[in-house]
Amino acid sequence: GGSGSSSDSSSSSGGGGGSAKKIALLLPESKTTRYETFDRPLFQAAVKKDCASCTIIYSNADQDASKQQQQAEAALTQGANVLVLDPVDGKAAAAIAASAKSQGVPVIAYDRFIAGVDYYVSFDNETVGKIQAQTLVDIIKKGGKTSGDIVMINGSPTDPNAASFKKGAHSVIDSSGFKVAAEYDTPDWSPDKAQAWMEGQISAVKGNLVGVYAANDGTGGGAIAALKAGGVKPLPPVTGQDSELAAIQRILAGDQAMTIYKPVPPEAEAAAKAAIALANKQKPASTKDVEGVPSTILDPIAVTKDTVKDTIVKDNVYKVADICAGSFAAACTAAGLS
Amino acid sequence: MTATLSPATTAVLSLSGVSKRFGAVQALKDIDFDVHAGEVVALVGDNGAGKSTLVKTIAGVYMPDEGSMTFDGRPASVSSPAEAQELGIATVFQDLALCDNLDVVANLFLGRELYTGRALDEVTMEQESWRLLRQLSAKIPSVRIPVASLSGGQRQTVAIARSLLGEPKVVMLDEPTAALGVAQTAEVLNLVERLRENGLGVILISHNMSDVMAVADRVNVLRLGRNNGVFTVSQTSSQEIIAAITGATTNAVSQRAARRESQEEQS
Amino acid sequence: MTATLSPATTAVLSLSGVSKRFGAVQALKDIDFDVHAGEVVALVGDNGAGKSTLVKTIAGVYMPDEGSMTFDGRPASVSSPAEAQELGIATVFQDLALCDNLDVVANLFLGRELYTGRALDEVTMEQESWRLLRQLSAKIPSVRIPVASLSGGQRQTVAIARSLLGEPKVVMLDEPTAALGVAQTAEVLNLVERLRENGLGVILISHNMSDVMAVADRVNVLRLGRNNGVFTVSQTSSQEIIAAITGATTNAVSQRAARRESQEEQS
Amino acid sequence: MSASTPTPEAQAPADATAALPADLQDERLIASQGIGGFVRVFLSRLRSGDLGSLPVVVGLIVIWGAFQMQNSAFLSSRNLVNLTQQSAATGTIALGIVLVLLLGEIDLSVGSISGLSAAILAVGFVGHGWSLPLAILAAIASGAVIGAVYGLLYTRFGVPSFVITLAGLLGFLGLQLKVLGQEGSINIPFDSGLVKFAQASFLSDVAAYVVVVAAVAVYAATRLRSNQRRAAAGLSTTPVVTLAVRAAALLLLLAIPVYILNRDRGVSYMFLLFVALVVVFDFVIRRTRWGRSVLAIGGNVEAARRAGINVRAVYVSVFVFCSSLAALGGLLAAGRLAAANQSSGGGDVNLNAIAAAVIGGTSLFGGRGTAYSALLGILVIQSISNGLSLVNLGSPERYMITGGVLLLAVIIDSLSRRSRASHGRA
Amino acid sequence: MSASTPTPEAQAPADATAALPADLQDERLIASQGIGGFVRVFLSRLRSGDLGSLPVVVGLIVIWGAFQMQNSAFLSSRNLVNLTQQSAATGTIALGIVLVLLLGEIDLSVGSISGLSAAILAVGFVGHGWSLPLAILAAIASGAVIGAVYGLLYTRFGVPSFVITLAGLLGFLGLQLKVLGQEGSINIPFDSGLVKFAQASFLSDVAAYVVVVAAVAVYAATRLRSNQRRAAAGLSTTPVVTLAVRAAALLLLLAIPVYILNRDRGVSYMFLLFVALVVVFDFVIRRTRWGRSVLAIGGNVEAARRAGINVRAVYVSVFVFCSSLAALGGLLAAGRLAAANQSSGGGDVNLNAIAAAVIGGTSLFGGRGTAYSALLGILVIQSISNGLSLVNLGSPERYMITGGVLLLAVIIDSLSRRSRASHGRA
Ligand SMILES: Nc1ncnc2c1ncn2[C@@H]1O[C@H](COP(=O)(O)OP(=O)(O)OP(=O)(O)O)[C@@H](O)[C@H]1O
Ligand SMILES: Nc1ncnc2c1ncn2[C@@H]1O[C@H](COP(=O)(O)OP(=O)(O)OP(=O)(O)O)[C@@H](O)[C@H]1O
Ligand SMILES: [Mg+2]
Ligand SMILES: [Mg+2]
Repeated sequence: GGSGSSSDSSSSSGGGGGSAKKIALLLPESKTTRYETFDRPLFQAAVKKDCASCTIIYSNADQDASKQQQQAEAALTQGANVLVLDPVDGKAAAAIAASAKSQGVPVIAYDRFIAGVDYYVSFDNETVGKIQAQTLVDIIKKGGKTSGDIVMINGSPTDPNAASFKKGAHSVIDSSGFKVAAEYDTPDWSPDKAQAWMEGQISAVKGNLVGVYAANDGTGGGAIAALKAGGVKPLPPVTGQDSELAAIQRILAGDQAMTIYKPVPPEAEAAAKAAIALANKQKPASTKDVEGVPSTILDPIAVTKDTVKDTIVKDNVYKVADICAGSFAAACTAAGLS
Repeated sequence: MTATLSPATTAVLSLSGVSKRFGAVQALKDIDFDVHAGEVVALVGDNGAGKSTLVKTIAGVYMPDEGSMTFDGRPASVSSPAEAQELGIATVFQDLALCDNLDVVANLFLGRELYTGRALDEVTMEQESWRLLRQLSAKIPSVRIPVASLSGGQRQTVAIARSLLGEPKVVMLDEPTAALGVAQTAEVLNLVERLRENGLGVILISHNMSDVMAVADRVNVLRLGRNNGVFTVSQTSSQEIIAAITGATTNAVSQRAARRESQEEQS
Repeated sequence: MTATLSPATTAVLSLSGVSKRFGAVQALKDIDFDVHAGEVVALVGDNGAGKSTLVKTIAGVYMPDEGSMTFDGRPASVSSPAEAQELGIATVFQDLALCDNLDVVANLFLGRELYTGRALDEVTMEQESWRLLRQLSAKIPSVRIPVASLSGGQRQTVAIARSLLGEPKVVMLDEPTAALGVAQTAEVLNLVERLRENGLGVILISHNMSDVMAVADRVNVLRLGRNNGVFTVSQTSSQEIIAAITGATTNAVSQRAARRESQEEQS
Repeated sequence: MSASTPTPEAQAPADATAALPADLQDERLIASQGIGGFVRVFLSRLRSGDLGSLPVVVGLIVIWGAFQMQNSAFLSSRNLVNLTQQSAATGTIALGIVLVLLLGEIDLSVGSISGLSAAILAVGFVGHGWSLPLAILAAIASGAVIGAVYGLLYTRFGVPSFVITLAGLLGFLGLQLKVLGQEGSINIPFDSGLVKFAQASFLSDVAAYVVVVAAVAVYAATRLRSNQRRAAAGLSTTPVVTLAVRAAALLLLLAIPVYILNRDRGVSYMFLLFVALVVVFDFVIRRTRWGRSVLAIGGNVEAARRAGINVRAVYVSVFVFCSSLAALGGLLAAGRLAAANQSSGGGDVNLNAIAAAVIGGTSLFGGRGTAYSALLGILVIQSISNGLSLVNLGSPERYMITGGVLLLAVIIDSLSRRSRASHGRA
Repeated sequence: MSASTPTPEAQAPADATAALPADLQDERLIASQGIGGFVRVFLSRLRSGDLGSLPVVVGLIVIWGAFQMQNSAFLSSRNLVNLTQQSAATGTIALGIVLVLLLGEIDLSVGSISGLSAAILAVGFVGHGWSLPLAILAAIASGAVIGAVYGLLYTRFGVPSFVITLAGLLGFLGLQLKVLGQEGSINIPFDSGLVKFAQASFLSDVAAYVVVVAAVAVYAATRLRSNQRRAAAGLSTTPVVTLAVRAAALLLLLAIPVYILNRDRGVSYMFLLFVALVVVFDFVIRRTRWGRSVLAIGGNVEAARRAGINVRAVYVSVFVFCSSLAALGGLLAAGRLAAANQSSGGGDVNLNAIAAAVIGGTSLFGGRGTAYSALLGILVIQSISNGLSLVNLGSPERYMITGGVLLLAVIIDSLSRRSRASHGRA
């Protein structure tokens, strides 16, 4: 498992010199699957490949900006040569970046932008929202409807990144001809809350519901449970994000319309390369400039029933056996997975 | 016996028509009661007669449902214990009302702590505590332990000592000697007499008839929440008072006394 | 006076060398104590002498630091109140140990509730409660109100009534009449005598010498946590006992008595 | 002054009171026989603020009225069915909280335990292919084990339950993540028994009414039987008219909601399970020795110990019940969501469950409360949250209104109890 | 049997005891004069489990040792300076919690209040260009106002503080989001006074030692003065040797940490502020009438009321202090993060603050605790969190270990108190 592969930091001494570089990976939360399941092991693997002697300091901030600050301080205390920082709050992380800089430690913004850092690797959050919304609108239109109500289940009101998704999604939906009948910032990204809210909307919005924008797979799952229990037939399309296994299964079963797949391997590799370069006081290669920061920007991919095979399965994110376990076998066969 | 006659002046504290009800229980009904300066009035009655309720009503712990009160000749309405204290009413409650987590000194001076500069004057308070407790013959090993760890009688002594602080005009003692030893009881009776000599009005609740007869000037009997007679001690006997308390001339007390007498005669 | 002589059989309960210490206070030191079946032993002493501590040690509330206990001739060690009850020791504690949030019935039957089928038999328990309380002359308006709202004496009656349930061999009463009215006190003294007649061992703590002299067979005096003499009631006077309690022949009690006498002579 | 009249009141004739039942003979008691007496008692309780759970009900009605005015869909049958569904899981957890609160303790970890239980079920049932009953058993058993550990830690070491369960909150959240493992989120198939039970199982209309009638019949029979026995024991009885009125009120109280729910999907099994648990625990708390022990310990643990109650066993059993109910609640929530994931049991599940118990009227300081407070409290909380989801509001406003309405509901409750505040003793 | 010896113990000669100070004359007291007595008292307290906060300190030392073995960076000067910085904000909030807990109440909303205060500061200072003192004042004043409202609601309506502050938790989170508005996250400039104070202001080495020496001097002077006054009043005194030993111990206790911190950046102003607040509140609680009233109300509110204490005023003032300290804590946190955002004050700030107070030894049931429990408790909690961030662990493991270590720390504490459990009264 991903958690077992952490390198042993207790064996390393406090100093930062020599060839044994220390790279700190600071991830923001553990409540969505991707960070612990993908980003961390992939990043570690990528670093190990290019720099066998490098050690990795890993921390997860559980969605708490001040805890992340503390973890960054811990990393610096341990003599990290470079921080790879996926901030809980990109704006507030400027303080972390500043204190790292003051100690001469370069910072890579990972996944979310931080002003004034040395490098930036990401999928753009606003783009994610845009793709989610665009796919949703396309699917509805394909179903022959050009007007109707969409409800939006956004992310947590206390998560700064949720605002970016929301902004991107609105930029598409607001000009699509569909009406946003109601929207909801889901506290703590809680699927239960999303479910309860969706249940209310089934009563309130009634027959005119054509689609549900859900900011991630968890809230999408809650919405689908509500729609099913509420006897809404046919199910309107529901979006998602994160490519959770559960979401892929729902997509194959036809319950969920799409999810966002961020191919983490390239992102992790780019970050690892940049980190090793910066640790060795070299300049990493970049493809783009974001607000003056050399960057690698990757494109998120919309995954629908038709594209599961070419994305998730092809990149070996999940094994077909896992996806098609138990009651999902039939849906798999129908979608041409085996 | 020095039965001080109640002075003809107006009462320092006087109640009329006081009623108090708890849910379905009428605890007090139309109670009239008064006490003069320099007088010890005993308030007696059976268990649940309403004595403590009356005391708490006077002390501002309960608001009466009906009735009025005058203090020092002026109509007074006390809606909180703090107001009663300001008027000059000091009370030793039957349940003592001590803070178990605080030590003896803190309990004694609660609400009227002494200061040196900006900090509490613990030294003077401790010294004073020892003085008060010695005066009451208390056997308390240390005044720096929480009152929770004191014995029943020690706790009661602390509560009584509280009433010696300040300068009250009326002191109410609700069964002050219930848990006290013989020596301490004698000291409290001495104390009651000292208070009377100093011109205070004293309300004493007790079930001990010999104590009542020894220190009280008048005895006010409550029965099932109603007035049941006022007696002048010098002109009455404990039998009469017990009869008023129990509402019958033959009762468990007299029966027991009779039985014991006959037994002794036989043996 | 019917001074039942203590039987020559072994004691039903006997302690030897019991010591108990709280922090810096030596509450009990080398206490020997015993009570026989059909005997009333009074345990007397000044406030803080250690009477309640001794009772609680016997009742399994405290574990003694040193000393041993035999019950019914067999060595016994009680480490919890439940064990003491199983042995057959019933106790009325000085602080009553009632659950204020429960009503009178629930408190009376706490730990030995009656059942019909799968549910508590509230009807029989209520009926039985009234019977017990009447027996003690209690004046309680309702047995369905929380004991928090009872008067001090009513609460004490409830605690005493508890000890009438079950079939104990030894009953310990820690100042059972402290808050009781005259009638209720007489009933409790009757009760003590009934218990003795039924062959139980009774340990009675009281500060009231006339009650002690009236019902006790022997008097065991504690002073400052140590044994200070055992007296046979039929062969001693209260003055002697008071002297043992206060540790002096002249004391507040005798002074007060002397003063009152001289006053009466003068007047 | 000295000539006061020493005339002891003439003793009331013994026959006048002897005719009365044993519990009504005290002359200080204000008579309350018959219907008139019933009304008078009620009014006096109203004045004295001793109203049990009535004020919470009033608060609930006010909330419902306000939301209905905002959006007429609120009191629609469909939405009320939703409300019952939304209440069951957290309500079950709150029931366990009521038990620990009665002891004067607290359990902060019920959220984590419910999440862990959901994770165990999902991994066992979906991942390892256990049978559903086995998976459910395993999940609830793990809850019970956790409770037993809490109880032992509490009784052995005397660690405050606040801290034990705070440690549990963190520890079992970690375990939940660990159990969920790589996937993180696990779907429970829609056609599995659990999901069907939680989402789509409703009593038929007739069955629902049968349950109502049976409940009222049991109530009436119990009360009549008790009346008989009391009369035989010489105690006061409730007038038959009063009983009839009460039974009729109960009938209406149950039948009307059932009628409304029946116009949509009806009474769900899950909600029925929750209500049945509340009724059973109410009985257990009020009418068994164990329940009495719990109340006694909550009121005065030292008195309970001196009464010979096995205090340790009671503590352990209560923690076991609480954790098991939390585990069950987690299963219901997982069934309803048709998934278990990292945020199962997270968020405000803890706070909502505790708040429901407190709002329903259970004291945080032990010894006071009923099982029904879990039902009433969760209805208040879920009504607010459900009602707000029908009104289009931004997050800031939503939070503020939730806080405000919550406060209002409790102030209504407290206002009516205010007169009780000036309580003292002896 | 009947021939028992009625020999009252010969009265102890009055002169034997008269030589002793007034408070040591009771013959049941086990003598404890001189150094030997001091040691004996200590050992007896050790046996009886009455050790104050010593066990928490032992728990802290165990935790530190364990983490040091895992990673030698843990006890490095640099990391310890970090630890002090990390503790100050939540510690300040925990200090307020200690006050409400002493009353037997609780405040669940300190997190939200700290977040709101940070938001007000950021919007006022950065958004509206207020001066820093004005912005700070506005933020703390809003905290005070919230506390006053809590106090009034509590004293007027008798609503349990649990529910009031739960409503506040939600309501002020909403207000925080509202105040932050569209931007959501607002950076506070690095060169502003607040950020400099919270991040980069440290006492010079000399100044730190001066503070230490001054503190010890004040302690010694106070104790000597008290000794004099006690001797004059005929009360027992602490032997001068004992005082000297204690003062020396205090000196070491303060000087060693200062030495270690000075090897890195030193003692930060922010931590000094927190410690100063703890010392001041300790004095206020122990040595003023107000503090005595707080303890009395927490012990027995009815007794306090009957003693004439203005109970309502005390409640209101405590809630005001708690909310103001929470607001101050929010400012310190914002200064340290150099930003205020939607999650300021969120996460586990509430739980950490309450847990710190409880772990430090303040009772949840009122009347027992000291201001120092905020300091000790927050050090325990932050040490765990800081230590774990030096060990490479996944989230599940981190949660589990946090829970386990927390439990262990408290069990050490409770074990040593166990013998006190069998307490009863009269
Ligand atoms: N807070 C209360 N709530 C309900 N009933 C109460 C309350 N306080 C007192 N009562 C009732 O009022 C009656 C009188 O009680 P009170 O305490 O005044 O009696 P008392 O004369 O002091 O008796 P005792 O001699 O036993 O102390 C009792 O029947 C008692 O049950
Ligand atoms: N739990 C305790 N902790 C500390 N000290 C205690 C504790 N219990 C009793 N003591 C002390 O032990 C001594 C004896 O107390 P005890 O209650 O046995 O006295 P008592 O003889 O019952 O007195 P009273 O007649 O006043 O009831 C007292 O000085 C008391 O302070
Ligand atoms: Mg009374
Ligand atoms: Mg005693």
